[in-house]
Amino acid sequence: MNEFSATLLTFALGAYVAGMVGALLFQRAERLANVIGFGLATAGGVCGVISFASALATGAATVSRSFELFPSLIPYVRFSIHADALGCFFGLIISLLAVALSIYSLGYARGYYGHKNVGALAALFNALLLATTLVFLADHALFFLIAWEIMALSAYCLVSFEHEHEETRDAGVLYFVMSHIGTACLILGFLLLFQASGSYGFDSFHALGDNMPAGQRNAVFLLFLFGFGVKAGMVPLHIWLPAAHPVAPSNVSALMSGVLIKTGIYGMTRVFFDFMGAPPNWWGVTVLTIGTISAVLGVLFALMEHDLKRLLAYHSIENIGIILMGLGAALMFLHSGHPALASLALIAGLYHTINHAVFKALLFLGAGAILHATHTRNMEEMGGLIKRMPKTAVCFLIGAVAISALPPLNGFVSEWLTYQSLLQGFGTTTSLIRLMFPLSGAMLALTGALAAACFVKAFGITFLAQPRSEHARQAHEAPFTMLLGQGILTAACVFLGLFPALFLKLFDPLTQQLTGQQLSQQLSTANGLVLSGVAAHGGTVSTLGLTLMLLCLLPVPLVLCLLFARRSKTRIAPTWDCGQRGLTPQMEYTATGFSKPIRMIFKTLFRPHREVQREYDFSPYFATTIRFESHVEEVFQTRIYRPLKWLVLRASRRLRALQAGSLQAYLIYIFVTLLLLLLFAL
Amino acid sequence: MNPPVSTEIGAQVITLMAALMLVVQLLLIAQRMLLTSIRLFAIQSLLLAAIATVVAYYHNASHVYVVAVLTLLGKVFFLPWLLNRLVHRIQIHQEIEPLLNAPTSMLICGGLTLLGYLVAQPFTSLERLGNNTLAIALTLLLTGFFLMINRRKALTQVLALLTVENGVMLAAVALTTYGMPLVVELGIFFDVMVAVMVLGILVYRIRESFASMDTSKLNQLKG
Amino acid sequence: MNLSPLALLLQTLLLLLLAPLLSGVIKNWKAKLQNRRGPPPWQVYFDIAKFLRKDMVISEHASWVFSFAPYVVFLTALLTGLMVPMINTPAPLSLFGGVLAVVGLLALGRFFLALGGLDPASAFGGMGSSREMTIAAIAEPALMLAIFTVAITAGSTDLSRIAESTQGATWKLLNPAHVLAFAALFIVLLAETGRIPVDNPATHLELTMIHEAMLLEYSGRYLAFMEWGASIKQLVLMTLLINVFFPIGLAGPGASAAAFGISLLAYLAKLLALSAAVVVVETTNAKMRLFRAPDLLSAAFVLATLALLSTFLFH
Amino acid sequence: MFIHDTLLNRLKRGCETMAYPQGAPPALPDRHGGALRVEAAKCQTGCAACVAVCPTEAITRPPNQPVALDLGRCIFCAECVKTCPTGAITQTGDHRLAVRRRDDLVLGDAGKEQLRLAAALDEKLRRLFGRSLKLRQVSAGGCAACEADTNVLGTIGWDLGRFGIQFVASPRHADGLLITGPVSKNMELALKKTWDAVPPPKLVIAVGACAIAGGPFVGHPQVNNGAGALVPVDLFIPGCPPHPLTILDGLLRLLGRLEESGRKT
Repeated sequence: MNEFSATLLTFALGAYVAGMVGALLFQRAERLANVIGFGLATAGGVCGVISFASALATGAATVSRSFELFPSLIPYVRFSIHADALGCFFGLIISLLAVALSIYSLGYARGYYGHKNVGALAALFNALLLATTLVFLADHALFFLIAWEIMALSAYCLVSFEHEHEETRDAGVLYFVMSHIGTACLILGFLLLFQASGSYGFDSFHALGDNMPAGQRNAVFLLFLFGFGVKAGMVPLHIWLPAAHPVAPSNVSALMSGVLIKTGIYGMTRVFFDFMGAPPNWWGVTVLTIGTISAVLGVLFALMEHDLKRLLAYHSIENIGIILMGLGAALMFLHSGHPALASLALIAGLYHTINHAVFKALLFLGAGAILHATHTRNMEEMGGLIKRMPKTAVCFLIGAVAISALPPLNGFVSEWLTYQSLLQGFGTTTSLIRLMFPLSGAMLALTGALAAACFVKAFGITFLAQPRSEHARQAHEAPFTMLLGQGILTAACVFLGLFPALFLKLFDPLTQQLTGQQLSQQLSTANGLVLSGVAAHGGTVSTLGLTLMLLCLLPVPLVLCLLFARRSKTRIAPTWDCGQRGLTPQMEYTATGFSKPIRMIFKTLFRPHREVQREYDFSPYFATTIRFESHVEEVFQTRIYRPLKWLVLRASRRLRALQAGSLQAYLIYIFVTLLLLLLFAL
Repeated sequence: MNPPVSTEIGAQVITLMAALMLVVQLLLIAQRMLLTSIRLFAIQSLLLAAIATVVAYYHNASHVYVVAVLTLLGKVFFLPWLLNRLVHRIQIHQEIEPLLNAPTSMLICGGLTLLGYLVAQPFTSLERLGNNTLAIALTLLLTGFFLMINRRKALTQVLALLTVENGVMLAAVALTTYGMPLVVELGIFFDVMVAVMVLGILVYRIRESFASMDTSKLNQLKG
Repeated sequence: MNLSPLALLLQTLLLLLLAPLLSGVIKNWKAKLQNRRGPPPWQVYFDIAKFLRKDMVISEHASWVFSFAPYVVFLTALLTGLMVPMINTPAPLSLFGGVLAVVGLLALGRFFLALGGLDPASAFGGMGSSREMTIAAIAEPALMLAIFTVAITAGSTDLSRIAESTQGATWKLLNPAHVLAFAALFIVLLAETGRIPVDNPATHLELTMIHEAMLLEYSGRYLAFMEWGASIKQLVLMTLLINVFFPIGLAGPGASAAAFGISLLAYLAKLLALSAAVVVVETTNAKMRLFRAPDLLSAAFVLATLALLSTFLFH
Repeated sequence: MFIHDTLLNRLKRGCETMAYPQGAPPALPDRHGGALRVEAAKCQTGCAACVAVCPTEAITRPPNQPVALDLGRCIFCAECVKTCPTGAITQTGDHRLAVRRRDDLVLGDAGKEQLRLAAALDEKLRRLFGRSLKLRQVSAGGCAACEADTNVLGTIGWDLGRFGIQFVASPRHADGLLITGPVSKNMELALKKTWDAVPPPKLVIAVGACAIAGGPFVGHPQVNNGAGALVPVDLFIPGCPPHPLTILDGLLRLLGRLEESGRKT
């Protein structure tokens, strides 16, 4: 990292610290706290973006050295950071989001004036940004864990920000517990690594896996997969995610879904590709399988939601799955000795990481704007918002197209890269395992199509047709800062979609670091306008070209209109209601109705439960009131976690015997433990 | 005529027809109308006969012609006719709901196919004609068994048995160059033929006694 | 960059003009198989021309999305057509995207079509959108797996290259992988183009509709673009099927005029043959209940898996 | 699954659509009397025998005026034909009954003994609808007889689709309404809404005595005496119910696809 980047990085970190302190100092004056806290966060984000982007673009990231942030007084702990290519890439993601989210928060936080502590919100937000940036940059296992814990803690506080609701408190606790189970695994993993290398510095871990005995190495893999998997929200460790993300303030939800779960991806990439050396085949197979399952299950559960933010949260699980598919394929290619393909799959996964960060944050911001305007997350009470919040609607629509992996936006580009790597993967081995690639590809296709269905529902039910409630009818457009925040992310979606080749250059130092390959030249042809698969003639795509061609073809219908429809007029009339006395919002299709076919087709998974009660005077066909209730079973809660919880509680009840309540008893425990340890040491 | 090319064509045709046999098997699994199932079985047997003819032609193995003709007469014409008559006599045209629904059974059969291919993989180099015929033969066997388990009507179970036998015959024909003796093939053939006729009578009797073909009702026989 | 404006223009024209004719031919043949005389094959042109000239009535609840959707549907269908080789390889826009882009663009069109169905606040439209997205979603894995099978064989996702790689001796086209993948894609074709047994294009009963239900609110030129777009999509999918699996007679780069002529004739003949198959299926089957459609599509998925297994053994 | 028998059967049967309008129209049953011919000149002075027997008050004879028979109201029971002492009212057996103007249906006076058959649409509309006409059917309180006969046009024998005429589900797709029934008060709103929902230019076709004038329900407080009270009707097809051939003839005439003789142009 050169002087310029390093200075800016220091500025960025400083801005976060200042924002945190400033917001706390001025918490009595909430307007000031808001401006100072989120203003400084914006400034920090801008510095971060420039710093990380320039480090990646100039290749400075490849030659960066580790330096100590501040001296440590504790033995074994060094507060050193190292902005290498991988760290810079993830730093870029969080900085980019920091800019958009902080600007958005300036407007969003106004909704809390008078009844919540905005200063605390801003301070925690800055703390979260700071801690997460440090997680990406930490160069020392213990420092990493400290940053990781600060991140988890500030995220917990932010999730519980609206703690007056019971749902929020429960979600916060669930998040906290799951997060710590994960951290415990990480600690064990790092201890194993320490055992092998004798140091906690990340530089000593590099390619360490090659020198470790197989059993230990596999244990490290599993521990980190589990530990980071909890954070990333991969199935079946995801249950905290759809609980915690929706209840947080929307700017925080965006940050959590956009970046926080990506710390898990960062950790896996760091450990699997940087530390572990040449992987055995089953690692890749495991990651690919988990990715595929997460993707499909995530989107299926998302379809069943009619809480807009929960729906988005389940989509995070889906997208983590897609990212893991890229990483898993990359591991398999590394095993079979195809570094170029491994780089392609890795790029596909990481490109999807930044894409998901951008469009998911955008969608959460849109959901926040809607929540701000209608005071509900329930889609069944929305509708017709496109006329009341037109600009938010455009941003949300672009986000929806992007997340559904439709051309020409960014989601399509990264999924295209994933498909390409899966397709090329078939030829890398002759064993049966190669069937994994096309089958995962088919599941990816299923995921994409279901995601499109889900976002037709999300956008259609929320924004289109008639308002379904008074709140929705009274909705108003979001303030300028909130729109600006969404606008920045919308622009990022379009940019990442239309100009992938420009962005792919930033991956060169990264793949150079992790797989020793630079692919951006091979990946783009025709002056960077066309993206091509790595293999010769493997296939090309140009989102920009397609967009331009769409514009070129636009004259066709326009000329037809001119030729034929010159004199035709347009009249606005009521929707066709079959000659009845007009349509009411009650007659519109609901979110629950929209996903019913999917619920029926996958009923083995969802186990839908339906209850209909009618009250009628003389015949059930002329009901006066109908009460309809429909649930799907949360399979993971009921089948895995509930029995687990039951077991733990039962075990705890047994252990309660130990808790005698007398001081002597506790002293004996400590004494006995000490004796045992001493004996063990002998 | 260029001999190597024509052998290649022969292999291609055999593989294709074997694959089609598999497709017919899948259709059988999804099919609930009895008469249609019988016709599907006839088509499958026709494909088998055609494969036998092609094999006989390319290997100048005259005894395989015998197999082809017997298959044609017995399994394309006689047995379907017999079963058809039976369906008309017992007046039941539709299978009741199988144990597993169609998509699930389909996916299971996909899995069984995979298994078949896996098991046959070590032998593929042995074959000269039809690369994966043996794999398909095995798959027919496995899916035939699955079909027997999955269905409740005695008649479909008979059909399933017949498809298993088709699988065995396909394997025999495919490995014909390694000298599966004609006697064995004929033995299997007549064995099954007699078995089916006995079963046919049995089906009729079950229907008479229980007013149903549901074999799960046979447990009422025990005292 | 080898974009030939002439080829682009010609293929655009061919797509625009041939698509309604193909729909008309299918309707005519269907009528013939029902022992009717049937509308003339060029009836669809008359319909489209009339819709273009008529006034429009637009729902008061609809937003700009409703007006935007017909253009998206029409243009994406047209654009995908330019990436599929029709009478010569490479297709004019081969460079801009292969089969993945084709699937993606069609999905984009469907996305807006479904939004257009939801926009006017009519229950029928919502129902149509819901069903369309469901059917598309369960057809997608079979589609992608079948495409993967051919793409793996060809080592490319570029449709022109796939077509070129399957060119060769005719009997080679009879390999099981090919035939099974074709069967899988044929089923997907029926689902994607809204044909019996998945959807009934001629139904009048709103509750049985899928595709039509989304169009109930459209009128005038928007309806014309929707119908035309749907017919272009049908032509594109059928072209994809015949030229990927039976690229017989397809002219290569730099072919002579005579080769182009033969290619055009062969193309039309294959198109008619495939249409005949569609007509036979539509005439001899009843529409399935909505919840039976997954059975059919899971059969397509299994067929595609078998196709993949066959390639697995061959190479 | 097994399609060969179906297909073979279909192929063997061939085209079963009637040759009309290229060929001769199908034979009509004996009971079908066809259009009425009214020669008021033949009437005896003061005779009102037919007025008395007419169940729908279709025949009027105000004092000192010639008898007038409103075919729009007529249910073709032919009681008047039997009753008339001078044979002034006769059955012609002609299936062609559709007219463009309501007045044209009133027969009797000199020069108006016979129906003036429907003229085609003007050139502009004919160019628009001549080859493609989508209709939305509105059954406005009908008894289902006219609807059934309209439905017959969709069968393979008649195959309305071959003319590019089609019934559609949504009025947005329609070019016109085909109305049957007397338009009861309950259906009034529905009819108006359907009319409003059709994008212009649009046509209205009233089929049957009810839709033209209320038929047997004429004058009842719960009916509107036909579609004409609510929407402008472009084509009247009288009958109770009209024979499918009559309806087809009317539609084709409207589109200018039939000559006077009844053959296709």
